[in-house]
Amino acid sequence: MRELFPAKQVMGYFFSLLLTVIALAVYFVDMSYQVAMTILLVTAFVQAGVQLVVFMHAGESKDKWSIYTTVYYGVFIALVTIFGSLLTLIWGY
Amino acid sequence: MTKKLILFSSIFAFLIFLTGCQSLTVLDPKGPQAETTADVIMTSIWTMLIIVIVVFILLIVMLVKYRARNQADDYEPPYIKGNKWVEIICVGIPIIIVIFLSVITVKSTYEVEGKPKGYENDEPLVIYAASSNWKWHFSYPEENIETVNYVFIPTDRPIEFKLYAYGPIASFWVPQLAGQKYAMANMVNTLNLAATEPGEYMGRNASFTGEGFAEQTFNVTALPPADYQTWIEEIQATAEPLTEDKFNQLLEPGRLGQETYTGTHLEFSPPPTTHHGAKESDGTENTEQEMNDSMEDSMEN
Amino acid sequence: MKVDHSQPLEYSTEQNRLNILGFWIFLGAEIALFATLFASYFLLRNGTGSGPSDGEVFVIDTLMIQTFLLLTSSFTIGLGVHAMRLGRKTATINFFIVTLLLGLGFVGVEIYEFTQYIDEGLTLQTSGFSSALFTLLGTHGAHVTFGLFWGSFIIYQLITRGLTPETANKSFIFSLYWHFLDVVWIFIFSFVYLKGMI
Amino acid sequence: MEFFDRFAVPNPTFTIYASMVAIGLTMLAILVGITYFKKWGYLWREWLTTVDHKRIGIMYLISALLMLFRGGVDALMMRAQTAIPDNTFLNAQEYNEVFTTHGVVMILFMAMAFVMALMNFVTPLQIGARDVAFPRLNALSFWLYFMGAMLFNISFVIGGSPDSGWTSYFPLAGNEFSPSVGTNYYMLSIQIAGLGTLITGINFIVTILKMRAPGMTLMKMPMFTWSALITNLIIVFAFPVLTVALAMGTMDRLFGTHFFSIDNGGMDMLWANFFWVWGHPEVYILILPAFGIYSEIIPTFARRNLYGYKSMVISIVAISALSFLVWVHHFFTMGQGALVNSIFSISTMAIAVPTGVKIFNWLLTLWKGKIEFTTAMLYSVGFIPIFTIGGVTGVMLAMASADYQYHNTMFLVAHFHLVIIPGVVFAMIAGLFYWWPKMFGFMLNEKLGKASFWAIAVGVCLAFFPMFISGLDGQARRMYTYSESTGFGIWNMISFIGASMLAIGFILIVYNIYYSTRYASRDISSDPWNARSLEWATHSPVPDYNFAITPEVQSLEAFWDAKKKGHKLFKGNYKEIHMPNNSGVPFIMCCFFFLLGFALVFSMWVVAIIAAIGIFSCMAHRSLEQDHGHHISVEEITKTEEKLGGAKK
Repeated sequence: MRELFPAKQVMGYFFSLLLTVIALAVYFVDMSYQVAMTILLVTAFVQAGVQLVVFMHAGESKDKWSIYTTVYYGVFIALVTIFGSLLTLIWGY
Repeated sequence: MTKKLILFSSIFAFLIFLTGCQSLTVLDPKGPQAETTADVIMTSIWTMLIIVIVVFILLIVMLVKYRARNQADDYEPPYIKGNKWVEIICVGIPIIIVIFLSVITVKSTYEVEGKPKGYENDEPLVIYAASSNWKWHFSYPEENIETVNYVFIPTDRPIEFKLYAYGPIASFWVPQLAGQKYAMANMVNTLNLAATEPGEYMGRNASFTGEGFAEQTFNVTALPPADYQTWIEEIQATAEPLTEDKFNQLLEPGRLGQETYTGTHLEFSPPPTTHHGAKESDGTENTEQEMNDSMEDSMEN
Repeated sequence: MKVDHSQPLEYSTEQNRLNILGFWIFLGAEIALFATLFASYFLLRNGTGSGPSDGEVFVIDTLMIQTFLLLTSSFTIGLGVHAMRLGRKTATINFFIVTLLLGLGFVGVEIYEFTQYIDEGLTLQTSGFSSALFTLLGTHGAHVTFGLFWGSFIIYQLITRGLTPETANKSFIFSLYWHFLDVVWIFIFSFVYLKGMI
Repeated sequence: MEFFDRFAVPNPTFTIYASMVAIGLTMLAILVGITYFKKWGYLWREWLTTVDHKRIGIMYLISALLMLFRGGVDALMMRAQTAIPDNTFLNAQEYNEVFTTHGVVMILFMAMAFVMALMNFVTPLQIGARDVAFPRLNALSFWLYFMGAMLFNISFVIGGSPDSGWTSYFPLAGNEFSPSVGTNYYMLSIQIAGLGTLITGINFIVTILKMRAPGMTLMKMPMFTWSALITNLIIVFAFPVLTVALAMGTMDRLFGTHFFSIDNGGMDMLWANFFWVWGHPEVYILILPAFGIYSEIIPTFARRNLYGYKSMVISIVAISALSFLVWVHHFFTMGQGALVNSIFSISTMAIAVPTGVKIFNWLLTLWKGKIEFTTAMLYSVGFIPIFTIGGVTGVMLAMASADYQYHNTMFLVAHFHLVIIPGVVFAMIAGLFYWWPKMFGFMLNEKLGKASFWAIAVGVCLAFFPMFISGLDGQARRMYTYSESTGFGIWNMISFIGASMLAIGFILIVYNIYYSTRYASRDISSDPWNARSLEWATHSPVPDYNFAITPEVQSLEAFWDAKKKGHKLFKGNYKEIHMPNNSGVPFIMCCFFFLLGFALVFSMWVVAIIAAIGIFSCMAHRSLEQDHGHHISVEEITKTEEKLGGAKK
């Protein structure tokens, strides 16, 4: 039975719950917008990283390089699309 | 031989093009904004011409000199991997050209977006220009008159066109006075221009809006300030008042001639107050606003 | 078909390795897809027209339940893949079943949440904001729902065919998909809900 | 009766009715013909169910040529209408439909298909693979594209064509201003075809990354394969944006959402924004494979290696990243401040640097070469001067302040045609002539080919150079007519003459195909051009399994070095070859996609649900099916190789 619950994954799970609780603090604790956004940004990206590495085994095969390139490129495009659009349609006036 | 043909015909075409430049609408500016864009266009044409000529000459030399027919039968082309210096030149020169053009672009873009050069301290005349299918409505809030499909402006005074649309996105364009700007239904845009010479200028919508798009044009007449004043007074004395019903009739899709009214539609059909459809900032947008401000600050510094 | 026994079952054939890399690249495309949905949500957030705004409709309770369900399901499917690598067929199947049940719970809560929104006058057609919100959440929810069906097919194949290179490969790829949906949810949780409620 | 009213064309004219009859008769003739010659079985077994990348490539090719014809006729009609002032050949509505379909068909259904055709046929051969990574998905991609294209094309006779431009800007494309179903067709057909493209993207990335012949490291890949890899990378990240934008547009039109509406908080420019977030990378999706083709053809006929291979690779990688950073230059005039415009101006101009590097590398490849002017080479060197002019005018357009004057004018039209035609169309034709013997085992006629080059090259210049002038003189694009006093007449007349020459050039190509099919010699070697890359190391036409023995690569120009330095490509003996089975599922699934699209266009929900169930059933079938492919025995390989003229060394 024990072998079915490897420490790495159990730790990963508790860590992700912890990150969620920290993120929830922005709702329950009074703080400024900047601090809240910083917390959200950090917890979200760390959380994504935990999923990627601990649960999705992104780095385990020989195609590690291709997989990480794809993910980084995707994140790059995502950030460009989101912030570029915000800059163009909202911020840049 | 064959390449030469292309070369000569394109150079020939280009010469025709250059000689014709002076008479082309965009390159015949009658105000500071259009003058800036015309200068930028000509500078870029000359710069680009250098590149084109270099490429063409290189191409012709290569094609003529290394043609199989002009070489010995037993000639075996060598294996050439590439040369660091050649590549540095191939990258370096385009970078220099791009930097040069970037500087011009940034400078001129700020220039044409701002108040017209030479009129920075004058009080601008505000005219609302609204597009509807397939007409242009011009409202003079100060003078309290409205015209359709034509607009009179005084020379030597900055004009601020407030652009918006009833319906599809249109693009307000008076090539001899300034470049284009969009007129949209959920936001008001500002276009700055000034006319230095009296005259009649072609204006049109440049952005496709459907069936009547080709005819969605208007005339801009620039008059010396005194004549302009006379015109205003004449309209105020003679034109019919614009009622809401009448305005709604004008908005019906279709074509109209030039029309004139007293009063403006701004009272009963005000221009949009949103920013691309979004309500103007509430509390949470502060940071974005600040970010925007700080970015602008850093640009200015 | 050449089977390489030195590797886990899901990587053991060339086609399996191709499938896994292909799915990762598909996930790259999914990143771009959700990024576009996020971008449109951020841009339309203030386009509330005459309808309610985000702070007025979001509720923390359902959000916490949904997040807990999905995070836990991501954990259990991770355990499922682990069990699969140990060759424990029954454990694998059980973990997969638990995962799908948690996913079903998530979808149920989401549907309940949508009905609440509609009661408050926020429908797909209310405003730019509501359209973007429902589309972002709906696309994620549709992915989860699709996953429920897909997962059921895989469980069926695990039961009938056992742990073969093929079924192991499918299960592993399904787990990638499920984790990815969890990652997307984290971003929805942070930048749609929590950002909207502060 | 009311039910059928929706299928009526809203603005019928005699020509449309005549086309309906013509289309109906052609369809009937094809069906009767296939039945009469008892070809249904052949068609089904060899083509509709095929998963062979070569056959799929050929089907893409045929579709691309068909679409070229459709888009070309549209173009001719436009140029004929504007050739003289106040012309009444077409009315405004017809003209609007024609330029809309011209744009969509040429970009999405012609150029994309052409790119896919050559990529499908050539890439696996160049890397020494037996097929792509996911052969069945490849078939699915093709049929999605094909059904999308067909759905778009039937709009002409059922329900009416889209008429709000290939960019389909909202709110013009919204229900209020485009009440006919035309724009629904636009949204759904591009959605279906786009899905196919996305799948191709994934498929080819995996193929190129994982299925290269032993010894072929990334930096030993032929340039065309490199460009295919980068192109597909762009596809994978750009097409989802289009998918979302189209889905939103569809929802706005069918379900009354407010993404792009002008009331209730919708944002009309959001469509334009997303359209170009996809649209600009799309330009590079088209042009990078073309660059790859030139990088194959120029070294072959200059008889020299490609100059600066490494910098070529770096420049396409740079282009792929930059292509995502420039989209705002398509709407500099939206009213965003000078700051935003300056940023996007500079990023746009930056693309000129890697592009310039490529141009200079091609020129330097000619240096010290021994240049042979075949048709393929003519198109390749003809590309350089015309593309340079198209390219430098692109830099001019990138300058925001000047763009305020060029935007939406004929100047812009001239620019992008002078980039896309030499950049993409020339490359595709060059590639067609170059790889034709590999595809079909005979060569296209060189004399006719050269004649077509001259007609097309001169035609392009005549058709588009005058537009620079009329644009600067104030002619906006998409105007169905203009008055005589504007003075645009002469330029548009020259344009029309150029367009007619282009048409002659394309007719010559089609005639060439017919002529060569009938008369060309079948007795050619498998390497008629004395080429340099792996695809020429196998037989022409290529056997099912591509290579009897997987080649082993030692250098960048593997085949050339095998010929010149005696590297041995094929080591060892024949072994059993594992090949994928054919499958009818992709075709059937895409028929359901067609039905789904058609039902959604006309808001026929019951049909749409049935079609959707059909699609999911196909997916379920795929999930449960066990298909391990088949093996080709050693005897069969030996027999095939002998029939094709002996084993390859």
